[in-house]
Amino acid sequence: MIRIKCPYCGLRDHSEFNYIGDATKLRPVNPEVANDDEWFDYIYVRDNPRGVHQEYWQHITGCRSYVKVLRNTVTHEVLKTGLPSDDLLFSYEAEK
Amino acid sequence: MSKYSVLSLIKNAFNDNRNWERAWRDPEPKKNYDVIIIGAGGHGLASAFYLAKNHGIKNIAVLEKGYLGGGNTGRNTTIVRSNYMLDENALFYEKSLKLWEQLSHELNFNVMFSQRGVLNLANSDSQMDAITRRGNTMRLNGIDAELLDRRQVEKMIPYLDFSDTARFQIKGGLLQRRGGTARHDAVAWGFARGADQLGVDIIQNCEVTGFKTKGNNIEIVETSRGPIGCGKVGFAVAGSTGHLASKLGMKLPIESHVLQAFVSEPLKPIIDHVVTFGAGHFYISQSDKGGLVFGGDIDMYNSYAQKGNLPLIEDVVTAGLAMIPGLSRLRIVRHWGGIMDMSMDGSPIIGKSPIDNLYLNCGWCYGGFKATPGSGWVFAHTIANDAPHELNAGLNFDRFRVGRSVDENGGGPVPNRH
Amino acid sequence: MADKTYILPPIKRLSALAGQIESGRFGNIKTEPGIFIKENHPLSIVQLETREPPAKDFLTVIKNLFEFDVPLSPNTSSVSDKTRIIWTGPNRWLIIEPETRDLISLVKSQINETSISIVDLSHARSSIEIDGSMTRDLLLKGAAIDFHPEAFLINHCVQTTFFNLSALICCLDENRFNIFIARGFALDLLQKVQEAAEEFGYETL
Amino acid sequence: MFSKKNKQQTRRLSSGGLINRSKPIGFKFDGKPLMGYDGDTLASALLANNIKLVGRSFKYHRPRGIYTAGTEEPNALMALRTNARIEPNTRATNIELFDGLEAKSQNRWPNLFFDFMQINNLAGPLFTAGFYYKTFMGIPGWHFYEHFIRKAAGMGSTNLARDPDTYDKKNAFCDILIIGGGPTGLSAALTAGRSGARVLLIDSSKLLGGQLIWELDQIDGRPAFQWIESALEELKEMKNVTIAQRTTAFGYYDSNVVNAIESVSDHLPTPDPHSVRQRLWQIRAQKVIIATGATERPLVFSNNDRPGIMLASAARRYVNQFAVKPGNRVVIFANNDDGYKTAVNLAEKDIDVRAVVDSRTHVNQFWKTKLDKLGVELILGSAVINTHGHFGLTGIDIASLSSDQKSIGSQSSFMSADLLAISGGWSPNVHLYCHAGGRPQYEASIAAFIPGVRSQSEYPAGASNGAFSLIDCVTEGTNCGSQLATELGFSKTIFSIPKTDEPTVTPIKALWRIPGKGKKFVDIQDDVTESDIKLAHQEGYISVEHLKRYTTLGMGTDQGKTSNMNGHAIMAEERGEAIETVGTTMFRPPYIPIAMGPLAGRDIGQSYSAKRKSAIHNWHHENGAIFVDAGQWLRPQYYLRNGETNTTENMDVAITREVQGTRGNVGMVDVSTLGKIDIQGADSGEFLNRIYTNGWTKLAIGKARYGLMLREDGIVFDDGTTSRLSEHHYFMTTTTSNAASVLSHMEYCLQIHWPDLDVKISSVTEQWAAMAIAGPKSRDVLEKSIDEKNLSNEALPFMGVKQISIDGIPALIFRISFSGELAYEVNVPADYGEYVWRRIMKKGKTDNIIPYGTEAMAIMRIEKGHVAGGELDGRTTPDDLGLNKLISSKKEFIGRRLLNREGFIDPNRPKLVGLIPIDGKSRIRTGSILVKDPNASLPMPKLGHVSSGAYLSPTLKHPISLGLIKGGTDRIGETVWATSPLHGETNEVKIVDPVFYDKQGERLNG
Repeated sequence: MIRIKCPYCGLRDHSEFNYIGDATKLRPVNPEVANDDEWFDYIYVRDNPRGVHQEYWQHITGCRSYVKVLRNTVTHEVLKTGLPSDDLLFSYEAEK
Repeated sequence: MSKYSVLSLIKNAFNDNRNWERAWRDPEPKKNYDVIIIGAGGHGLASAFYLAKNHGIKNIAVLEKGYLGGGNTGRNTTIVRSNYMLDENALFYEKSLKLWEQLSHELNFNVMFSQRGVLNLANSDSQMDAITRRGNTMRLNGIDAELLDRRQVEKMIPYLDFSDTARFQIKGGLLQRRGGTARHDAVAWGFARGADQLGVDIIQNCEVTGFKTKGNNIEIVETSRGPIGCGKVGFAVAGSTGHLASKLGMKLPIESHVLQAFVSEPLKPIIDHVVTFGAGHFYISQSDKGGLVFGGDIDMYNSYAQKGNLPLIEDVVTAGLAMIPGLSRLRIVRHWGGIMDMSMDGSPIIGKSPIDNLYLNCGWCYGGFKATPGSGWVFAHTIANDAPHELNAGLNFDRFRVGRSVDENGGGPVPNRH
Repeated sequence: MADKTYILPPIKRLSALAGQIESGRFGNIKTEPGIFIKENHPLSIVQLETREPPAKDFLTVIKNLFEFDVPLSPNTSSVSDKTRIIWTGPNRWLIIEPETRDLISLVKSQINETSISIVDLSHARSSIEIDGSMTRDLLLKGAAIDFHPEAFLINHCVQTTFFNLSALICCLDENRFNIFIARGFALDLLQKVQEAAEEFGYETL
Repeated sequence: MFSKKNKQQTRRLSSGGLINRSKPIGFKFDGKPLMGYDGDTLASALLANNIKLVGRSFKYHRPRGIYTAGTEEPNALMALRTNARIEPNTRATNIELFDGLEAKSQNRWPNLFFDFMQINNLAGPLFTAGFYYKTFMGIPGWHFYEHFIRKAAGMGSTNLARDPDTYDKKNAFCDILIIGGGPTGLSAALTAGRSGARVLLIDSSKLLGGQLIWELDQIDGRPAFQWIESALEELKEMKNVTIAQRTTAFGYYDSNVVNAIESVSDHLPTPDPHSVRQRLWQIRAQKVIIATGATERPLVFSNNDRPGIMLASAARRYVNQFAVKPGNRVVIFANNDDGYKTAVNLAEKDIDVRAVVDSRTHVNQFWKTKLDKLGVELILGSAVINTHGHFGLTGIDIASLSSDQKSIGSQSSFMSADLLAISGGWSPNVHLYCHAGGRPQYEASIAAFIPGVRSQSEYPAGASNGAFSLIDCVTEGTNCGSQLATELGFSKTIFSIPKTDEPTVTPIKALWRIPGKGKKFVDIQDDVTESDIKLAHQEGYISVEHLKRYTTLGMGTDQGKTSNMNGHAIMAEERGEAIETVGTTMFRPPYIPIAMGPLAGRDIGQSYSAKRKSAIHNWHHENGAIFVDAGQWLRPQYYLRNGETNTTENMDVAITREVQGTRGNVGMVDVSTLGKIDIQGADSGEFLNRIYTNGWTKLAIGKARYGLMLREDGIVFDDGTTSRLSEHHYFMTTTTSNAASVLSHMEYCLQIHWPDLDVKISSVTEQWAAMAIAGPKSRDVLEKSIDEKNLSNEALPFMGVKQISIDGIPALIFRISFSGELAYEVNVPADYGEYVWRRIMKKGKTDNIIPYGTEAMAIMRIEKGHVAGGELDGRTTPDDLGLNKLISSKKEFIGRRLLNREGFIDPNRPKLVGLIPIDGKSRIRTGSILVKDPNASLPMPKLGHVSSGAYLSPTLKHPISLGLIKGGTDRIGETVWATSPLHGETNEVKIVDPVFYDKQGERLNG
């Protein structure tokens, strides 16, 4: 069981959440001007890091918030959690 | 190199088994190879074997960071089948199945390919429709398939839950009799021995640390045992593909996820087929050693850890008991995880890459083990001819961009829905 | 404010559990049942959601209406004799009370603001109340929440997975809890609670 | 009676032991009635009855006896209980004896003493490691040989009968979890408990104390059990300390979550009423102290597997805890001081200990004096090199060992013995530490792997940390408990470390194998011998993983608890490398084999998946509904009438009746399962515009619109109608199957893509009971049912929405149609659903209203050419489904920018059409494939497939189907073949417009 700290509800089992995936993929802000490469990158391509991964989980049986999670994909250790607007990687590196 | 046979066993038994030769050499890496395959799992070894055997290429190395067959080849639930619906998958996997049928002979190594039949259960009317479509497509592709109704399933496998207490009743099933299981490690070992006999250098404990490129070509493969020059390079590293590709600045339509597998204590024969559940993620067979080997869904989150967590284990076992209530008192003796390279449509990527002399063999999701000989066969063809075989043409890297996904179950570009 | 300006339908509401709870004592009863189970019905449930952290006006309106403050911390609730307001998400609350008045119309009449959504969920949730010395042990069978009396205080609430279902669990008193569940799963939940309570002995009311 | 018991238990000592001699217990082994005592394990009771032969080995079917006294037992595996409660492969050493227990030996035929398969033993050299990879490849093929191999392999048998027992699950939380209640765990619990931290102590056995229960050690000058008693007394007084017994931690998972199995009733003949057999614990701790002890290793020498050979610590345990004499003439063979401890212990209990054979050349004076006093011969620098006996040990051969331990003296001496107690040293139980993510390190001073770096919050202590002496255990435990409590912010406690009285230790000298010929078993369960390891090395299978997989070392039910260390060390010797270089295989969960029952808990049978019922469910049930699963929902599929049994024919009759009744008069269907989402906020219209493909900004208040949603990649995701109730308030419906994913998708968009939009959404699926009333008389019936009484076209036009009341109940009424008839959808608060349904049924009686189910609904939608599940299969585009008219070119929406990709505009994509059999009567099966020439060679080119269909359209009186075919509606009028080779059916079909019925839509107006 991975224990994830929902920024609102606190520390909970990961089975309360739905895994969404890579949180670094940003939808083109101006869809009409984004080119095919940008769409391809957004929808299909992943960094898939071995190590620190910034990802979304939705607290589906809790408050239904989307939670940003910084997690190590090798150890499954949750390093940091926050709101979708947070840049966890930046603050994690800064704290290190 | 001596041939394996019952005679050689008897002969060696009289000599106290002192005369068995090494199954494969332990060579030092050469300065240069025509083809370097990275990853000595089943796929990499099969690729090297068929490159040497079918395409006359002699100067081949297979580099392995650990020991050969140490990745997913030796961590799966050993199911072999070709019961796919979409032509791109079906024809490829059928080629693979045909290779399986003669593999022990071809390799002179008993891979224990046991065609005991793979039965997919349907637990709803819509699933019956779906397996009907799949089975019909298989038949039109020349692949064996039979549709069983509830009564026929009960006759074949009476220990499934046919009682009124089943939450989701069994409606029928799709049976591929030619499907079955094989001894997973033996596949790696057999291909290793076969490739080695054809002169392929299998270099274990040799981790690739980087690449030197010139133009759009890889010139040197940097390894923990020194730089090695290369003509062509093939990736066959499953869950590590993304990690390796990142060393070339390449990003792929792949996420790595962990898939767990389980084995029970050894039992006398009780489950004679491979059976998969329709109302949940569960599949089971019994190994020749007697353990019930089973698995289910992936753990849902990106992972490079070869271990899973309990919620998924509970899900798998719960589905297992829904399908076969009599498993309840049997005991799990071991569970482990393998890293799946999940592609964005659930189908593999096998073909050319954006780099001229690099070839990709990845994105196998759950399909890797059964694909082993077929994957090696078409990958060897692709590398030798610098062009895909018609069997893997549709499984190219570009299909996502141009909108030609090969999405067997319609899950869309979300790896954990495949 | 006079409640009688609001009217409820004249027809009796039919609970999802109507006719499903056989009263009596069951399971491993030594002297006293460890668990008492009953349904709370009919309830008025209104969801409020504000766009931003709630403005002062909103807080004041609620305070005037119910005579207590809106709970602003996650996992908490505020309560009066008949009404409970539960935090259920960022800027989102449930107002719950036994149905004696047209709560939704009452709330709507006081809050007329497009940035605040008001949704009637009175019929969307069923509520099972458990009481007795073993309730916290029972809850631990279904939910991965620390129900230790020092960790889970009176008026604490959680939304969590409870016996594989989405549930809202609220601590009413030392050993008394209210479990809210989507109406369609009410019977399923009741059965699960009864099964889990068997070893403690339970009484249904 | 009593004397008979004594006669049977010939190996029972006359006094001592933690058994209750006043509580005799009858049990059966291989059908033979025997007696034991309360407090016995099955193994101790068998030994008490002088039963030495308990099983046959996996490959060679050699006779085997009880080898250990604990969880690590490789040999004494038996089928416990009978019939539906049978538990194959159960370790006799772990089973508490209970009244009426029945156990059977395994893997033998016809019986334990005459096992046909022991012929394998003679052909041993043939059945070397991996022999099966080298043969069985020829005619008649593996399938033939496999049949026999499978039968020969395996161990116990099961019948796959339904388990009569039940299981439970439980979550637990604590500050400090202590795994193991031995001296280390108890010491830790005392200091952690005194600090006020919430402590959970779990232990796998019935009695706390671990090894101290049965060792003769002293603490603070008193027998150890007195110390245990006072520790327990203190712990039980602490409210913050919980103790769980018979609870075994089997896995250490992520985030410090430890799982354990509590054996609630395994020690009973059957579980008590209202109780369960086992319970799964999921424990979430801040800190975890691993105090799981260590496991003794055997020594590897020729014929080291005979019944009568046993681990030294097991021999002590049988004597001390169970008052059982495991042998009459005992020799002990060890490479560490455990040999002396055992010899003295047994001799002091008046057992004839003949000799201690120590492979080392020095012994300290303490032991030497004791042995002298007890008359036990001391044989230093020597080894047991062979054993004799068949069904039981009769004697051993001893020879001197060279100083490098690589050769033995040419002279050997025979010594008669019926028990050989062996000790090759101890391996800390690092399993849980490794599950947590740790990599063990080799520690040469104790010749074992010990925990290394910490990866989570796991704290191995005591023997599981490589500290084997009692004083080290209590010291580490005491300190660890105190330190962790302090780290968690609890108060420091004052404590003193108890004193023990232990002789100084002469270090172990690693001895991984004893030279000499013959079968030397390394893995005694899977029959892996030293020569198998040598062969693996010779053939190049030199990594520990290859070794395991090639020889099956450590793959048995014991997962190599007694064998892995020896096997890996022998491989290291063969490779000429250090043990730390060669390493060890991964320790995987579970620590002990765990039954599947507790992992599923109560979620079995009907409880496998929750059942979701609409508010009108009971009415359906009372009125003949046959239910179908729609995800977790139960929906009426069709309704049988009085006297109709549920046959295919009656189903067809019912469906036809429902379609004709609806199209002819009026029908009503429960659509409560459709997802319903309440949308409020100033930007709601803009939001809908972005998630639907069609335009929403101009939707008038009081109007509904059909909407289409795509995934980001342009594939059709979901469809439904959304209505505008007021300026900033909308009401959305989704398909039943996508209700949850559409809600999550919308939340994702609002929380992540467009947090600036003022939109609040919430699921109101359960708030409303919904019923669709369709048919030419639907308006009449509804007008009679509602308070307003007016539903004219003016009052409620097509696609209009109104808030009305029914008997004072507020209702939302939508004039929308899925069936193509004049139709309304009525939504009322769920608790009123059944009332309103009944009212409409009653009011419609004179108009012959009929309830209809999902089958009739599906047929009517196919008649109208509406797409549903069969077409929305996650691979189709709007264009494929003829929905291009819903694609707005004037705005952005999710999925838009990927619609024009090459693969999406390929003219060869299959597109929606209608299909009718040429002969007007043949059934066209859903899932049939459309081909041009059904006799073409394989693989046959395919044009498309049949996606849904009705065997008979009750309206059109012939079969109809929808399908997707290359060319789509451009091919209307052509004929192709629909083939279902699975059924041996091929039918010529005509391609027609997908709208079969009322193309102009005139019936919508009644």
